[in-house]
Amino acid sequence: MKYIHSIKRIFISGTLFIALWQIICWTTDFNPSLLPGPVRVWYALIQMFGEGNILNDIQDSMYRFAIGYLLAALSAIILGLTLGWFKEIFAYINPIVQLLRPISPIAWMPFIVLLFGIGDVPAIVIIFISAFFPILLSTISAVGNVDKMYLKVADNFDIKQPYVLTKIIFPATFPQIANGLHIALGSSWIFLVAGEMVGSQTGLGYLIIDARNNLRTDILLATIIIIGVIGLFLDTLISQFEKQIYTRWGYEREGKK
Amino acid sequence: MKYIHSIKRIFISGTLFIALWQIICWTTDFNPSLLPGPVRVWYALIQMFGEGNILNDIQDSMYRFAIGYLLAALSAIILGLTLGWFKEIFAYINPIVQLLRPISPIAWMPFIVLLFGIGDVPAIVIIFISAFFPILLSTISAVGNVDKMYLKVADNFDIKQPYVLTKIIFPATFPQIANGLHIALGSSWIFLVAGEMVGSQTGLGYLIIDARNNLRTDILLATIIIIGVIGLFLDTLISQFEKQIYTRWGYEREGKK
Amino acid sequence: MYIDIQGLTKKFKRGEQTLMVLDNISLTINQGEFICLLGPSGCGKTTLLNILAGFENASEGSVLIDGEVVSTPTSRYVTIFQNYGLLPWRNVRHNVELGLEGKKISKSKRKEIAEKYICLVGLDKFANSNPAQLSGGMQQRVAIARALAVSPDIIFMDEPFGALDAMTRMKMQDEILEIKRSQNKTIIFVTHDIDEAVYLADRIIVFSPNPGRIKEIIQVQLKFPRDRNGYDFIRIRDKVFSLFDIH
Amino acid sequence: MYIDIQGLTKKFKRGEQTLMVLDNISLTINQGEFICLLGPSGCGKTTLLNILAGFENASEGSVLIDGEVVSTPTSRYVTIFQNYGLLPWRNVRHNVELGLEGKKISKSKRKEIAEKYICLVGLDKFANSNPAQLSGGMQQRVAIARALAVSPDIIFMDEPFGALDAMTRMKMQDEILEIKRSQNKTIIFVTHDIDEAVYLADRIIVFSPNPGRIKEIIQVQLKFPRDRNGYDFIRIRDKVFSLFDIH
Amino acid sequence: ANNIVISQGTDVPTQEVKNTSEKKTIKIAYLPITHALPVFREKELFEKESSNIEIELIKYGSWPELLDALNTNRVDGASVLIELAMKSKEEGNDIKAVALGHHDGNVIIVSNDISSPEDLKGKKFAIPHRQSSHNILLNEMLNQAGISLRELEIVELAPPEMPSALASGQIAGYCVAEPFGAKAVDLGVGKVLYDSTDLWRDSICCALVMTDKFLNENSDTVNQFIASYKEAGNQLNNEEAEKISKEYLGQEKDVLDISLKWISYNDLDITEETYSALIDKVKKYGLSDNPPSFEEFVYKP
Ligand SMILES: Nc1ncnc2c1ncn2[C@@H]1O[C@H](COP(=O)(O)OP(=O)(O)OP(=O)(O)O)[C@@H](O)[C@H]1O
Ligand SMILES: Nc1ncnc2c1ncn2[C@@H]1O[C@H](COP(=O)(O)OP(=O)(O)OP(=O)(O)O)[C@@H](O)[C@H]1O
Ligand SMILES: [Mg+2]
Ligand SMILES: [Mg+2]
Repeated sequence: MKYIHSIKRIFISGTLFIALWQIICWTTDFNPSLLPGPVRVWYALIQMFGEGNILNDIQDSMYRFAIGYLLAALSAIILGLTLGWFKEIFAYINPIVQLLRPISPIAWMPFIVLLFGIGDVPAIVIIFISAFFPILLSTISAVGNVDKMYLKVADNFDIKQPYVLTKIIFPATFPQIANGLHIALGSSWIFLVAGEMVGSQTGLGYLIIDARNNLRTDILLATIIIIGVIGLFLDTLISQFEKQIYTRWGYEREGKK
Repeated sequence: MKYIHSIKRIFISGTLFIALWQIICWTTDFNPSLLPGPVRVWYALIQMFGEGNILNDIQDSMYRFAIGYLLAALSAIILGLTLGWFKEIFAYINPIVQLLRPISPIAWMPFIVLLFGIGDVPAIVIIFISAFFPILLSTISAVGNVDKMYLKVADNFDIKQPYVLTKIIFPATFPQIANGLHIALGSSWIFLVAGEMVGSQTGLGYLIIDARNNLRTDILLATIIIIGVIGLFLDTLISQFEKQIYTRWGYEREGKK
Repeated sequence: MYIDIQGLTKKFKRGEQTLMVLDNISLTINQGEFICLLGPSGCGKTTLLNILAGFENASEGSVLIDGEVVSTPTSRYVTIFQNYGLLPWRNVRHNVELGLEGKKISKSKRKEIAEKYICLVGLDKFANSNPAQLSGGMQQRVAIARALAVSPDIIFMDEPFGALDAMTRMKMQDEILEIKRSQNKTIIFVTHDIDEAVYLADRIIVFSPNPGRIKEIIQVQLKFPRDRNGYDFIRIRDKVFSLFDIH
Repeated sequence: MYIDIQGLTKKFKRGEQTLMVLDNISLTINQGEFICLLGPSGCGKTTLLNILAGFENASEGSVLIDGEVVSTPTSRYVTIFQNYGLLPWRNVRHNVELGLEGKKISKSKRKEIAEKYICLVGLDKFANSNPAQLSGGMQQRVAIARALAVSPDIIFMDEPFGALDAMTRMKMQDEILEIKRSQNKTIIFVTHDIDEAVYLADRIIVFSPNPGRIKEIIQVQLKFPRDRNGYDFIRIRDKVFSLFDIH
Repeated sequence: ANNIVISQGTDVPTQEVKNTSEKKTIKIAYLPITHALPVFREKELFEKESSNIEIELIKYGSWPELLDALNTNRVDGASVLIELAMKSKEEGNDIKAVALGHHDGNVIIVSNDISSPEDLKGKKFAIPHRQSSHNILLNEMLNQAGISLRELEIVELAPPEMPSALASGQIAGYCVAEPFGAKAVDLGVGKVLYDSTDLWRDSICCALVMTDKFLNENSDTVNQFIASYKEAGNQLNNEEAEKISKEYLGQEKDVLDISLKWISYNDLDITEETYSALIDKVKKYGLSDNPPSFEEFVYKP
């Protein structure tokens, strides 16, 4: 029942959106090759899926994204737990982190090419960069916020390092880390496009660039929609994961979505 | 005392960072025009500030950023409060929002040019887009999470709309909105560079593009540092603001920074 | 009869199931009475209070207050919550003024009223403090001042002292009795502390759970101030204990 | 003398100021005693417990347990907290096994011990449940089972029933007395509920605040199970009430 | 039976490895514009002749990204704006130009309401890059019409954005690599004000630039590679160019057809004469104060 209801909503929502889009096209009266309407984009989508190359592009993007994101998650969580525990060390590293964080991955491009070459690696590096900081910072702050009671319990039951870290700190911080993973997923997916601008010859980001250069706004919009749908799908997945963690850990349910 | 201590830490941290950078330059032995060392970048910084143009660029960027960010904050908060209150309407809009959110502002470029032209406006639009969604979503979720007790109190004391919204909902959600504003500040500052790629002839983002076009990696790195420092400064400002809100609202202090 | 509850039943939908929380409650309450609703967790005390205060509707039965059917909340009957329900972004004075803002009262008059009740609960020195700067007991006093400021006929209290430590709690009990005496309000007070009920109530309504039913109504005809260790007090206490199978 | 506290003083730095929280506490406790620390909020009960359990150091004075100076926490003395201190990511069984994991005990033996104590607190059916699925009283039982599992000599309890409603609380009081009887542990129990202290304690240590001092030590020489409304119980209760100026 | 399977399994791969190991792969970066057609043609030539040289094409989205790869030796060569390559050389990167990309082929596009350079005064005009022949062509036009650069507003814009900007009235004209100019003509939002031949006889624009590293390490294949490149250029008559561009470029057919009328690919040698003419213009219009000399920058076998 609930399922049907939500499909109904998505359907109505989609219809409204397409109608609005069509109206914008009609009222602005730009040449359809500059601002394509829904029909044109629909045909582009059909063509892209018909030729089948798009599946390869999706696969390549997902591959790069998965590697970059998972590497970032792994290293940021480990580093975050460590730095969160050794607060004095972090106090010295923090200014650098804060300085580097607000810089667009695009700005690093020349150095990324210099150090990592072209092809898959720079895309992975950019996804890594954009996922790394949110996860690192949320892990560090999570360690700082660990309920002191858990540490007392650990002390009381003679639990020593490294078990305090693996048995207590890591699971205790996990919900907040999961939240960091969620945020990082969103922001690094956004940078997929930027990442695949550098010498990639495949992938959704490459398609965006290529469509722009080929002045094919219909393919451009079709690719945008594909990126949006996959992003939405990934977000739903990780929300689900996060919700399970929250329930398991006994956090109160968040306000209804 | 605390102040001196933190300056000392920033100083040590900075020194370490520069040393590391210099070591990378020496060991990798790249052409300094590809990977400039600290000294070269220092000279570039001096030159940029000496000629004084950089101050205009900073001013232009800040102006665009302020407009885009403040417009996004205003419209996202108002829309968020409304949609958060009328949940049924939001249920229909949500799929579209979720679909558009994971798309890089870069991908929209051709349409932004078509609809908003070049110069200041596209930069403002891109900053607007990247700030809008985090604020909107955090406001909506904040309204959903408002302690039901506040609504009961409002009902009990015969407070009617629109006062429930202005006197109760808005202030009750403000800490969470402030958190959304904080996150949005970070992410939209990152997109300043992308925003100033389209036809801007001034600004820090333009400087990045220009330095890349002119193959001046020293200016590029110097600009990166300036962007980082300003981003750090803005982040500190809004953290301060957020902390005050939290104390005022009686939230528990977050774990030490 | 001031408050007249007849055949009140409340059911909640929980997924597929229907949960009966209150089953056929009938009860009348006189003006100026201090009523305690006493029962274990989950027996529907809060639900009953919510229905009386107009926050929720009954599934069956009727509630009349002063001859009128209760439909929506009004400031004639004010509820005080366990977590105080203060607005943290307002200082004490502005919290107390909250209920007056909807009424046609001049600003200066509003301030005057607020100050009067802030004094009554002994917080004159804290009028400009924020709730977060006050202890639990002081916050609850602010909530009481805020409630009194709108001159309600009835005050509903849902475990108002549940978050306070035992000693502060006893002090607040004395204060609420003093307020009751001087302001002559009707008070419906939810608690699961037996001593508290015996110390405060004119009548104790004892509930049994699953579904919530009135098990017994105990008249407490002791003079105020009551002696918590006096013979009559202990006798009534003992009676309530035995109702809950505790010795 | 099993626990020997001599001239214990504790000061906290607060910015520029020094706050004296415990002032020259001297107290001896025998093995197998049930001691209640009773006093208003902020009088230093938790601080004293933390020092006894080795979580904090004394500023002056000494604490000897079984002849040894207390320096760090050990599983020979286990503390039970008001918020239970369960690990929400572990189910009941694994929570109870926590203290056994550091010891050289085989997996099957560990499971056996855990099950024994889970049965003791009557949660056999919930061994695989997560803490979040249990009520407050059940969670506190898990914490007790976890503490007993490491066979401690002393159990420190810091307002363990403070978060429970009054009726559950009384049931838990009976349970902890039963456990005390069958396991013969020394228990130091912090509370600010006077009835609770009189119902449980062999001796009640009454504190006065600012700075925390021992105001009086009350021997409760009543047989178990005690009658909460019996004459002797009320007499002792009355005595404690008058110490706190309550009637 | 096992034996047979194993021998089959090992035979096939070794043959393949042998074939590929003899081949020399050259990585060439390009942007999807008509100026890069000779590289595509050469790639096909090598494939048809099954030569021992193989070209790997790497497509880029913008000049800065392409140059990042070239400067860091991540590609062996690139078809790139010659002025931009000169700038890179000037900044200390080790690269050399080996041949031209084409002759002429650039146009000045203006919106339909503009009929002379005077009409551009006070309006915005877009070029893709300061270091480009398009900038020089703009300067030539203004120079010939006696207009100062300061009388209009020059903006640097990414080529794909230019037709949109012209269509929405944001700019009054632009000059850029092809087929981005032809797009405006095809859309009907703009027209050709000048052909590059009107402003600069025998103008040059893009060049094939190789890294010094590659040139030094492959002296044996380099000459063969350059010779084939020039040969490929000579083969690019109208018909051939159309075929190749349709295969390698994603733009619409009509747009490409318009564009190819303006360009030629014959004789892609960089002569000292054309280069010094370029240097004069680079200096005259302030693109650079000390561009690299012919000897420094142009590769001579
Ligand atoms: N909105 C609701 N929807 C479904 N069930 C509800 C709702 N509100 C309360 N209940 C259920 O009704 C029962 C009675 O709840 P209520 O809060 O009235 O109990 P209570 O006597 O106030 O308990 P406590 O002493 O713990 O506050 C509980 O089982 C509760 O789960
Ligand atoms: N780490 C600390 N630093 C500074 N002051 C502290 C610290 N821990 C406790 N205090 C102060 O010491 C005093 C006693 O605290 P403690 O927690 O021991 O009281 P308590 O008797 O347990 O009170 P409660 O009944 O509220 O739990 C309080 O004023 C408290 O603010
Ligand atoms: Mg309740
Ligand atoms: Mg305490």
